[in-house]
Amino acid sequence: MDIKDVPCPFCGCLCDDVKIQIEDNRITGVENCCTLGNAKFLSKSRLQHPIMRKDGKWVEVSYEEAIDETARILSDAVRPLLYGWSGTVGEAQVVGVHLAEEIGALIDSTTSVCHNPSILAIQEVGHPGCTLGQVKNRADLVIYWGCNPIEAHPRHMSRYTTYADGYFIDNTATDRKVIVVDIRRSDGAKVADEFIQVKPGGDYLVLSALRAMVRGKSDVVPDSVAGVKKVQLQRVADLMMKAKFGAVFFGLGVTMSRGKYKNVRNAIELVSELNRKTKFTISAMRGHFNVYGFNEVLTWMAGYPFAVDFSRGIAFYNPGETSVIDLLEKKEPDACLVVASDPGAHFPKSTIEHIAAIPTVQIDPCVNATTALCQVQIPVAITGIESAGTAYRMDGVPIRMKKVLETDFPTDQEILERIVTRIREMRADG
Amino acid sequence: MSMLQYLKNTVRSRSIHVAYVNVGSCNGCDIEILACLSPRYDIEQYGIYVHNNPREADVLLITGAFSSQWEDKLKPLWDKIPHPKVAVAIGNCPISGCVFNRPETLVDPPVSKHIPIAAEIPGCPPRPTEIISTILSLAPIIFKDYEETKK
Amino acid sequence: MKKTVDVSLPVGPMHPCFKEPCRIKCETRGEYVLSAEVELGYVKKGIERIMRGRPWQEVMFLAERVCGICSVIHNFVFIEAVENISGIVPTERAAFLRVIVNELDRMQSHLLANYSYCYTIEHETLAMYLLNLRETVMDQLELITGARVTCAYIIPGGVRSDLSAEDAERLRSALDHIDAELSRFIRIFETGPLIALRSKGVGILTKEAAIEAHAVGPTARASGIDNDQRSTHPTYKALGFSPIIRQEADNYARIMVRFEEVFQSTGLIRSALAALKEGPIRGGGTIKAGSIKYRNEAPRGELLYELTTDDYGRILEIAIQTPSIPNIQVCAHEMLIDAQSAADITSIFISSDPCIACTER
Amino acid sequence: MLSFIYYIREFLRPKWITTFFTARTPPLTTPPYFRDFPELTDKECTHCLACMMICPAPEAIIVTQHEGVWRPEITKGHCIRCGLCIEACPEDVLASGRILAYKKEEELTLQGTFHIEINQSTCMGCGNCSVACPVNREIDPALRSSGTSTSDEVIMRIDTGQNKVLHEEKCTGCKTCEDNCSNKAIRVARVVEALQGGEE
Repeated sequence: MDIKDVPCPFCGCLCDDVKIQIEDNRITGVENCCTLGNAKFLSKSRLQHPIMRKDGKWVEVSYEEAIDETARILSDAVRPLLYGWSGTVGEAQVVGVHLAEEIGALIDSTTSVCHNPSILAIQEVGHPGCTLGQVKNRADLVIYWGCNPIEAHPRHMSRYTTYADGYFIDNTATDRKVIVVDIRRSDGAKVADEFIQVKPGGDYLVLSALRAMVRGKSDVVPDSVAGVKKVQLQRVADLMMKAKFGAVFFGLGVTMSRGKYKNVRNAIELVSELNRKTKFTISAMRGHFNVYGFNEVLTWMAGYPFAVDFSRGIAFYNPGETSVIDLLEKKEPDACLVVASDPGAHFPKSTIEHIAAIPTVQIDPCVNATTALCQVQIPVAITGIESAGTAYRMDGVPIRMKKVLETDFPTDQEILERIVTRIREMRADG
Repeated sequence: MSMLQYLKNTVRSRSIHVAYVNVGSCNGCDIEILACLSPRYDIEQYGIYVHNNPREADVLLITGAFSSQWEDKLKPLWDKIPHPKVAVAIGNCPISGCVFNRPETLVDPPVSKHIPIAAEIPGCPPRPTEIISTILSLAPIIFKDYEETKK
Repeated sequence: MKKTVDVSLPVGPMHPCFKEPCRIKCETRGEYVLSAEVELGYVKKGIERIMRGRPWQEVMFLAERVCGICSVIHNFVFIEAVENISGIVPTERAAFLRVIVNELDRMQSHLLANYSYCYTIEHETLAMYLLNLRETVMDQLELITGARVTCAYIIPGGVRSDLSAEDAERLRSALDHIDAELSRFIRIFETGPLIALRSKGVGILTKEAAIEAHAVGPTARASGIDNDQRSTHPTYKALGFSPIIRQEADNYARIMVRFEEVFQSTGLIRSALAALKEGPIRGGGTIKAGSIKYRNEAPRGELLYELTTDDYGRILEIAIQTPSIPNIQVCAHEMLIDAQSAADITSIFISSDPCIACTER
Repeated sequence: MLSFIYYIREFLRPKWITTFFTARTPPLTTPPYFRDFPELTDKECTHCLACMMICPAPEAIIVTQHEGVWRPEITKGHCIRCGLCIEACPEDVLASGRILAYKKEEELTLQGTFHIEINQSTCMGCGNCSVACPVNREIDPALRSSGTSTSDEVIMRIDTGQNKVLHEEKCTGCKTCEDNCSNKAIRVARVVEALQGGEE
């Protein structure tokens, strides 16, 4: 059986044109999907039962027992932390926010460690953004700043930006220019018309120099800015100003390098500057397929996009205090629930040590680095393959994830709802 | 425009000293520059002298696709040329790297990354006639009213 | 012997006498040259690296751009090398047309080398005469191939374009003109006493030293070594080729060998034109897998291509040995030593006709 | 002493004297047989991409569509004036020097067969090559507009996470895929044969 137009639950591109062949409730073929998505669709290994640590050993337990234990851990905790959320659908995230409110927890997502500076900058100066469809149909200049779409979002270039024919573009091959800015000559740089090699930490300087040039104050720019020659910057600035519609995509090279949200703010202001002369947009290259969705869900439920603390009974948002890394650095949480992400593989060592020290529960289909830090792991249906729901693409477009396989595993949403119910029962029991 | 300026413009366009530098060419362009010296083309009748001494040159002809050896040498050489000066890229190599502009290459084109290029003569190599006519058409424009435009 | 002052004398990398950047570092005592060293690396482009994994139609142009002066012979040797791998035999007419173009290229290269030498010894009149004569040769090249320097004339199985009857007639009359003019210039060179002073007995390369240091081309033939690779080439054999050898082993001999080879080339072109029969100029054929070492005589000496191709005719491995590699070393270690005057350094160096672009690629 | 006589004889030739007094450089002309940058003739381009296939210089020629009309565009500064595109073009769209004339006269052609290789260990399945491929774009409009391949008639498409070649025989050897592959995973071998006298 073939299923058409399946959205791929891997990266923020959320390619919704994947064609899947199914035989005997198993995926046998994947078309139109890149290596990364293909690996996810065809992955075999997964956790079959909930597991729990008893006397230092992993034991298989029933879902009832695992959920009881989770509810006990969370309701006993004074300052529980609910983290992850980017690999699951909006419906489950809603339950997660309810749970956080119920137990006065701090809820944060992977945004906190990737594009949180982007959000801070957007809160300061706004977001001149657009959907990827606009970029595809109109952009004649695409700038990738501090990201490598070939490795992280393989189909971004062929589907939305560089190669796809636009409605208002005659000849994508010749009319579209690509500029790549990075600290090293990444793979994406090889197809770029212009590659700017910035010294690490020099993005702010280069952005400021470009702003000056766009403003017509080229003479204040020194001969070399963060390792980039002035002539090249001038060439790039001219390209930008000549473009009819430009699109900037930035990645962690901008957000997580020196300068953090000030870099992004500067980039947004460069785009605003360019918007006086031509049309320009800027968008973040979001990583997980639904990391944007969590920001949306939390914003319409709590008013803030990430790092919300419900311990005061109200939604309290103060990045730097309520964001996950800072919290773990201060060793505040005394229980942790990880949903659909893998902090064990990405967090700094000191924070991981704290996660390992406190009772931690993970809800994830597969064994991963975080499993080693957990007391309990509850396997669930794989979102986007075995369960449906809503996810938001990197440009904020909601896309309905499809269920293509039948499964006995409960979904994230079901597990979370059962935890909430169990906690309420416990509370009622007193 | 003062009389003196007029005189300067005239003299500058009729007396051009040229130095050429090979920054990694196949020497096809070099010998085409050399061929310009031959009595057939006779560039000296136009007041163009090939000196190959940067300190007395007005025009620097650049051939070649910029090999790594020249990274620390071309800029000082360019700085030695007294003002007013221009650099002219001869052939495809300084413009685009020609056939050497491949992923495996050791050269680093274009030359305009390293010094400002005023004019480009495409061709692999350009004919001597093309070189001469470009320099001749360039000469009156590039040095015209230098004193006024430099400010 | 009392030692006078030692001077380390650098010449280059930008020198009015050199067509290309290179640096000669000489240890001198007064004007007397004790030792010399040639420093290269200013025009390294990595052509062999670029050639790898590319089909003939791209490598052919890269091979041509190994050297802009003797581009035809690089084209010639590369194409004949891949032809030999694949068992392609050029058509008869094409084989003779190749020789015609190759000899025209050799003529212009030799004239250019002798121009440089005359320019270096400050005989500018003769230099300009030679350069003007070279233009006549270049015109013929352009007439046949359509381009002056990078002709791209020879392709597997044949040549790019045919030589029409009226073009052949123009070529013949140009050859007569070249012969007549050149014999005048040679007389000027041979009989000029000042030229002889600057050339005869200067930059001696003995036969033994030349053999030991593997000198090639006119540099070696001026020292009495018979090493012209054209003697082994079938088309040249059919034209009755025999190499020109002189025994004087000095600058003068090297220049005279080149002059005589120009005459020889005009003779070869004439006999090739006479042997030219009507017929196709392209035979077709695709490049197959294999590996080969193939050599022929470039204007500066023996040129060797060693290459491996794959099933789709792509060049997998390639190594080029150009004649200037041994010649520059011979020049530095044998000819420059014992030069009596610093002014002779450039003239000796130029008399070996070094080609830096060839050497470094 | 002998040389003085030769020199005097040299300078007393009537031709020398006349040229000395009436020295004039011939005008800077380009002979008609010079192989200049290719120019368009009035023939119609069928975008068979043979010129892009044969071109040895990077980015020198590209066939593009402007206002519905296809035509090859030559970039000066990249074009090396080799003239192979003129010989390869089956429709005689380009001309330069005498190449077009003798190509017709002698019935010269350049014909190629092509083979696409994909390095399985480096291909990311990004689809840049299959979307950029001009033949693919012609065959499958959906691929062109959204990167989604719906047809099995394309030369290559993304399947099971990597690029798969379906119809090698449709390849025209234009190298667009090679140029647009950022990790050099795709290579096109172009076996070109130089022929004379039409089809054999």
